[in-house]
Amino acid sequence: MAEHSLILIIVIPLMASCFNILLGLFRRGFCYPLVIATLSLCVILSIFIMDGVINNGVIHYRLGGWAPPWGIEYVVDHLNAFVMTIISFISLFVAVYSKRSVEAELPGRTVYFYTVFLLLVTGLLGITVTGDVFNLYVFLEITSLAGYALIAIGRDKALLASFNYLIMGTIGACFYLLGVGYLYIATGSLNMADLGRLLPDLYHSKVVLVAFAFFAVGVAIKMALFPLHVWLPDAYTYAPSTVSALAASTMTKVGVYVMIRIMFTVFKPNFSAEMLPVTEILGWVASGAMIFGCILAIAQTDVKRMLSYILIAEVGYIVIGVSVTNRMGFTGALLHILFDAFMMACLFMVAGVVMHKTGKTSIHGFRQLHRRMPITMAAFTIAALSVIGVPPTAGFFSKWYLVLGAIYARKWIFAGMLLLSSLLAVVAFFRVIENIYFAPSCHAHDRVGQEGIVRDEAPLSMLVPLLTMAAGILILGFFSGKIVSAVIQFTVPEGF
Amino acid sequence: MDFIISKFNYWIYIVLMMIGFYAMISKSNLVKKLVGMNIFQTAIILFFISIGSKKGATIPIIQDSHVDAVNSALYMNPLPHVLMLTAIVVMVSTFGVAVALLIMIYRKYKTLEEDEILQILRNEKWPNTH
Amino acid sequence: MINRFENIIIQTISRLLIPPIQLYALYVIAHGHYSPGGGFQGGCILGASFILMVIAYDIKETKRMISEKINTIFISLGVIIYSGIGAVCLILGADYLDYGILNKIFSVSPAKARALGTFGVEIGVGITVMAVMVSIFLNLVSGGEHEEAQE
Amino acid sequence: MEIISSIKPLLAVIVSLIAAFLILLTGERARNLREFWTILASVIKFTIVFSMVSPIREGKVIEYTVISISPGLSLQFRADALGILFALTASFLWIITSFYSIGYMRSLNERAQTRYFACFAIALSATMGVAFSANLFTTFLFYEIITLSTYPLVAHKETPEAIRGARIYLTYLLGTSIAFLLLAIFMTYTVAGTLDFSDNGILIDTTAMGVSDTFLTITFILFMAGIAKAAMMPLHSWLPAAMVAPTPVSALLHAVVVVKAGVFVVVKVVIHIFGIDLLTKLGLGTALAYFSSFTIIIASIIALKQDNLKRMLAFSTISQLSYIILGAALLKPSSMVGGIIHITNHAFSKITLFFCAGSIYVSAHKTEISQLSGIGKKMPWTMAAFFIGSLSMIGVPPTAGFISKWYLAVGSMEAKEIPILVVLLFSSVLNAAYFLPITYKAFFEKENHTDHHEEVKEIPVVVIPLVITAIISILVGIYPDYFLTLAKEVIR
Repeated sequence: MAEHSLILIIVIPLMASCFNILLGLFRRGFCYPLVIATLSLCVILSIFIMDGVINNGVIHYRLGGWAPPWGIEYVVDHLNAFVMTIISFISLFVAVYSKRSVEAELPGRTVYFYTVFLLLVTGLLGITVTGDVFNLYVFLEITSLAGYALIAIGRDKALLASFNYLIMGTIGACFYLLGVGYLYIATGSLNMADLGRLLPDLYHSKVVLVAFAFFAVGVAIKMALFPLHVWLPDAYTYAPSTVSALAASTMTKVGVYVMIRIMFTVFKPNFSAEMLPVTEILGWVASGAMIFGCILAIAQTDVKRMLSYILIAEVGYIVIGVSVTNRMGFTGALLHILFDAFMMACLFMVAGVVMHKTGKTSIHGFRQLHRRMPITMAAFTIAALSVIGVPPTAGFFSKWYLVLGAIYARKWIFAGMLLLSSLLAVVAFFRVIENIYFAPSCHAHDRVGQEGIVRDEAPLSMLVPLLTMAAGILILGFFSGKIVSAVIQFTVPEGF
Repeated sequence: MDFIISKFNYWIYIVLMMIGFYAMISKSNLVKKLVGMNIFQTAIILFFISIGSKKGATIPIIQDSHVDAVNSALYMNPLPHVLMLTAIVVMVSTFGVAVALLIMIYRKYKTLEEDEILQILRNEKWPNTH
Repeated sequence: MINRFENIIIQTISRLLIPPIQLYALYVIAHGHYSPGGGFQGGCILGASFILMVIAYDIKETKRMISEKINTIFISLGVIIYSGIGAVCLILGADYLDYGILNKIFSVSPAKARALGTFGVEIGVGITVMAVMVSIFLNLVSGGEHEEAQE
Repeated sequence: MEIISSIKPLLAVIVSLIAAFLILLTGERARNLREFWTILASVIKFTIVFSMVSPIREGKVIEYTVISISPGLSLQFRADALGILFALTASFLWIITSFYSIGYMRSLNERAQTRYFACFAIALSATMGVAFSANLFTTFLFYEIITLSTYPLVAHKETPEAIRGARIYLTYLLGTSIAFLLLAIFMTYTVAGTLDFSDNGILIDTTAMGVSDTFLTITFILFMAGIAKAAMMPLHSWLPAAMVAPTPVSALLHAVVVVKAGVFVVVKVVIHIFGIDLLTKLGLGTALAYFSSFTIIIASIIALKQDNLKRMLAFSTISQLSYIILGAALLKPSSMVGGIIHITNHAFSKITLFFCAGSIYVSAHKTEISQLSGIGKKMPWTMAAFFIGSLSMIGVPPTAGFISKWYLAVGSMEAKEIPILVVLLFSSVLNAAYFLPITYKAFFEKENHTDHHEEVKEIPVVVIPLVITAIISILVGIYPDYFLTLAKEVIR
């Protein structure tokens, strides 16, 4: 049964999205419960899969009963299961959160929204399940297409942002596809495990090198790795808040997952680390992402935009952990995938709540909000501290592994960069926190005006996921050791 | 020269791809960008199809299904074609989404020139400076 | 945007052409599982026939035959047929999309069942592709207006 | 050494955390109930801490592991003599400060009192955490929590000035701790493989393993730079900036809890991370001693020319903190005892002085030294207490300050560092030069006609605490044995 859940976790949201649109033609009110039910099922399935992987090892699934190198094979090992569980959890909570904000931001189009939303989740889950490079491309494009559509329904510049994202994303996907083509020329196989077996003999072939280069660039665009991040800030700033929350917390993470798969499963660590200076380059690129992401975040006046730049920096964190190619760094990268998903979901959800309540997300719009919505703002503060890396929030623990990884790899400069970007994040976030709690305005003395602000907390359907995320940030850190020993230690590629 | 001619399919796809890439990057008209994107994608389809072909081979349909041993040299590799069938679907969808976006952009800004749109946005943001 | 304009030649020719096109489309769909053709191609041709109708007549006329609502139902119906057949295989105890197991239902040989299963999938694909083609075309030519007009 | 496993250290930490929640829940609606939580928590906390004293005086150590997160990271408590000394001081002074706070906040009708008391409680929790931490990770965790929970207190007034002060505060404390302290912790972990405090220092064996002296020196410098809470120059300017906070905050947090947490960590690093032997070998102790001497002198000189009373006290604190670091840096038993006992002695005396400053502000709304002429007649208790505090700062015999200075002087002779002895004497002169004129002004100078002291009256809730602390700083001077035993236990 555990094998079958691999396919079910894709088919269920896919079918649900179709049923959703059928239902929506008759009763719009059914859509939301259907989405919640579907995603809950996905969460259960992913836990089931995770359990199966932990107890019985890697799960294989032959689609249509065809044997692997010829048929499409779905493979789930610890890494897949880990990312899959994160995605299904986050998407469930984002879906719960979406109710009020979608009603407010997209009146009359909820049916289509949820249909595309489910397709997006299908694509994300599909990427994590598949063991076939071409199938991965298809899911990547399903994800992206749903993403373009969802982002386009946002406000202001969303259309243009979405179009730019579409152009960039298509270039990325096409590069990925070219990489697949070159690998197919060289090996005649599309199965990841099979490729991993065939490729080591061909590492000196130029075709393989070119394929790797195409993969690297294509995936880098998809996960918004600096300096190929230009599409991200606009897209995530103007997207509807639900979409920002989902996309920011899962889409980039999935991009990183694809990168890890290509670098360490399709290609072997010794290729990525020794044949080419890939990891060295990646390390520097990631440092650039961390520093510039944070610096640009400081320069923003819109909170959502600031968070987008922080997200770019966070991608840098994860990539730097991968690039140092040792056990510690890799563990840190994976932990950061988990924690960052929670942090980003939480932060963007707060931005969404503020958008919902005040209609704007500029930093000044956050002034004195702790009086209006103390709980929401507390969640924001927790998530912000986690991004900075203050213990006991989760962010500290992943950073702990990341910095140790850099130090063990004798890359002191990367360790320094990690700490420096934490400092920059302090500046970026305390600009907002200062506004939330101690507005430095001339109205600060105006007591009457302040006591006039009534408590106006976010609705429960928004608050519950928000608080779950915040609680996760507070608690998960303490279990990082358990997570590492249960799951992450098995994901570390051989040779680290 | 021989290097170019013997691998002409790659050259063609690279040239096409670069044309598309150029259009995507340097054109300010959004439709031209989209056209560039289509050329880009088509180049990749061409690339895939060409790697599946062999000299003197035919379409991979086996007429006599009772023949056990199939001489694979007689048939083209069908897999790239199948892959491209899927890729075409993806591309059509991308194209559809993109065109839909363009229509909405046009309805909102009454232009498809990127610099003009940016100018409009700038004016919206700081209406007094212009 | 496309308004009715009377052109007897185009209308007559289309009226003559559309049924053969649709028939051919069905042929392509029906033979997809053992010869060139299949759901994608057939669906495209089927969709093209409707598009021809829009060109020859106008949107209103076409929507009388295939309304937005029905179109939407078709889109999802096709996918549901596809994934439903896969799910049936799953329920019968084989892997997803392993049609061989369908012989439990149809009482034919596994190979034959496999062909039948593929045929079912092709039908699903064909329906979806047709509906999506029509939907994209209608949305584009009307600038997305017709959907709102209906609401 | 006997190790007892007991949950008490955790309880001591948790108690005020729970109180913080209760305070937030109660809120402004029931002010008396809210204040009751503070008082209750402070009393319970002190009781718990006090109950741990006697086993520790017998040379035992109380340990409790809360959660083991991953190799190298565990949330673990360990109450030893040094920790209990600090915890005892802080938790006792919290009781007094709570009463004082209530009086102060209510008589000034300050805003956002709920947040104030909640943050106060959290800060105290974190202090207990630092005091009882068994490894560097736990220390770092609570060290950061102290910073973050006191940040709202510094920005309490929400004026642009307060926000600026809070910004400086945060930049210095959070910035240095992330940039330097965390890096130093990482470096320690990479070479030592553990973060647990050990009696001889965990880095003691690393030189044998081929770790270069340069590496260790850099680590040490990073530690010292990272612990900006110790307010060593040049990383001291957050402390004067933090004086925008309400006076009880300055009194308990910026004279006792926060800064003492800083020097406490410095002492911990010196004794338990590097170890006395290693530091002697590397010659870093002497370097640190001279560095802190520099701070002692310069800070005192700056204090001389301050007119704002609280700012002057802040610079005095900077100077006095470096006594403690100096004591640890001399690496001699007597100097260590002197430094450690000074944590307590300085706490009682300095809190008295701050309480006095607050009392003056509440009753007379005066903040500048030049305005204090003749105030002694209106506020005799306050100014008498101020005088006692000043004497203790200077180190005049029966007060507490004398004890620590005595041990420091002996230590510097043991270390054969005569320049340090000179520094100690010179700084005492400087202390006298900026403290005694205030008392003189208050009691013997004629009242200035521009200042109206007529309606000035001392407020009992505010004055009683400061009288208590003044009396204690004399008592500790006369009967120093209780704390000395504990301090000597650290060295043993």
